[in-house]
Amino acid sequence: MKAVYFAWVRERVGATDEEIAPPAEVRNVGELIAWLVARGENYAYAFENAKAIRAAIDRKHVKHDAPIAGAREIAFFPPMTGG
Amino acid sequence: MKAVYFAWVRERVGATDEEIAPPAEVRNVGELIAWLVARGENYAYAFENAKAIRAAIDRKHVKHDAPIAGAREIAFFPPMTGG
Amino acid sequence: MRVQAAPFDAAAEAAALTAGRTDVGAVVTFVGLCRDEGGTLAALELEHYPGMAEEEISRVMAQALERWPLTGATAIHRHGKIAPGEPIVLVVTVSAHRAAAFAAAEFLMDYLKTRAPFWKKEHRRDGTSGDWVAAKAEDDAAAGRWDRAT
Amino acid sequence: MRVQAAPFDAAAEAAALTAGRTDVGAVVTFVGLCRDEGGTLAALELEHYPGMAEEEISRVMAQALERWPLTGATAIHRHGKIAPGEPIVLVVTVSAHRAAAFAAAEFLMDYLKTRAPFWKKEHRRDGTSGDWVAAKAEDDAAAGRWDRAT
Repeated sequence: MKAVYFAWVRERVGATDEEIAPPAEVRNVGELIAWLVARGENYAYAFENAKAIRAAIDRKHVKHDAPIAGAREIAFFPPMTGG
Repeated sequence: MKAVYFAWVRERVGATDEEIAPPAEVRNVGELIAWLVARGENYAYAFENAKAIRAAIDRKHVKHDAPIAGAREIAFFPPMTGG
Repeated sequence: MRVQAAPFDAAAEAAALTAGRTDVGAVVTFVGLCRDEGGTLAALELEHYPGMAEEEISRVMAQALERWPLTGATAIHRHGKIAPGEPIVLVVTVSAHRAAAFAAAEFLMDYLKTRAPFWKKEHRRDGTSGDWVAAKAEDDAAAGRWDRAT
Repeated sequence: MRVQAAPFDAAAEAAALTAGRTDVGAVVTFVGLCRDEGGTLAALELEHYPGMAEEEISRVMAQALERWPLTGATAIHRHGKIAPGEPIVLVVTVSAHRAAAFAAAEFLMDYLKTRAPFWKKEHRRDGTSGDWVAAKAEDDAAAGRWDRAT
């Protein structure tokens, strides 16, 4: 699946997007964040306040308990500040 | 003092404005309406539902208990429907 | 604030309130239009109380400017014969933040509806003499909510 | 609904929603502008999530059209670098009556603020690197009031 990052999450991760292949035991968004954090300091920094990070699966807002099975694109970003 | 009429009050009275000289015992707006009603059928028709009629003294909204002493211009009209 | 027979340019009025400013975050523009009421109406004729109309709108504007942190506001109310689709009233409110601009615009419209001395007479398409538009209890209720708040 | 880098013409968008209609009584136009925050800001840079931004705004618009008796609505959100005084976002709502037009416009703005995937980064006048604008609790509260109502 593709992970995409926006705003300061993007800056901290150091990438706009990347292909990721989490193992099968990573079932939901919160677990995916924990898995990413274990991958390196840049992820640990981006997700240091994991509860504040918003996620979208295939361009729809989801909560951290949303299952990621079948997702093509998972986005992580700070709370929105448009408008 | 000058009495001015608007909308269907004007149409029923049959005048846009007129000079009136109520006697001294006519002290407030409500009493002025009663005095006008006694002057003729056109006034009786215009003020048949006196409570619904709005009044302004010198271009400021007033209630029917407002004293008319010193007033130069007293206006009578239906509830406003602008906007 | 203006009372006039001529149409107005809402965009130009809004632009005048923001020109050269960089402290404005929100512009709310309200335009009230004449409806044809299902095709039955040929026009509305707006009678007004010259002098008092201007003074009352000015009083309402002063209340809005005192109550909300606006950087500007405009109100224009037309009188005379107005065809369906044509604008009747304009309110523009400008503020750093949107909540103040929205609240002030609604307040101004609610108060213009219930306090500004204008009366609408219908001209019907079938040529019969139209009625004077009756005041609505919902407009009084809308204006009343500003008394209860704060 | 559009997401674009280019400026927009608020008056033309409003006119397009009322052209040829005689059943519209109320047009509410909201324009959100970039502020310079007391002269400290050179520009805002708006990052967005292409695709999701359009979809999310469309979802919010559909909710507004379902909830209020609107005859039309438009929303445009810009992205990219925007200078103080320039417009960022436009919402236009059109209805027979003003209460629906006002409520829908406020709803759209509250939801755009808290659900549309846009993020603002500050560019400071003194050349130092600006911060990402933090989300405001008051914006969440503003959006939350639409859940409680009705």
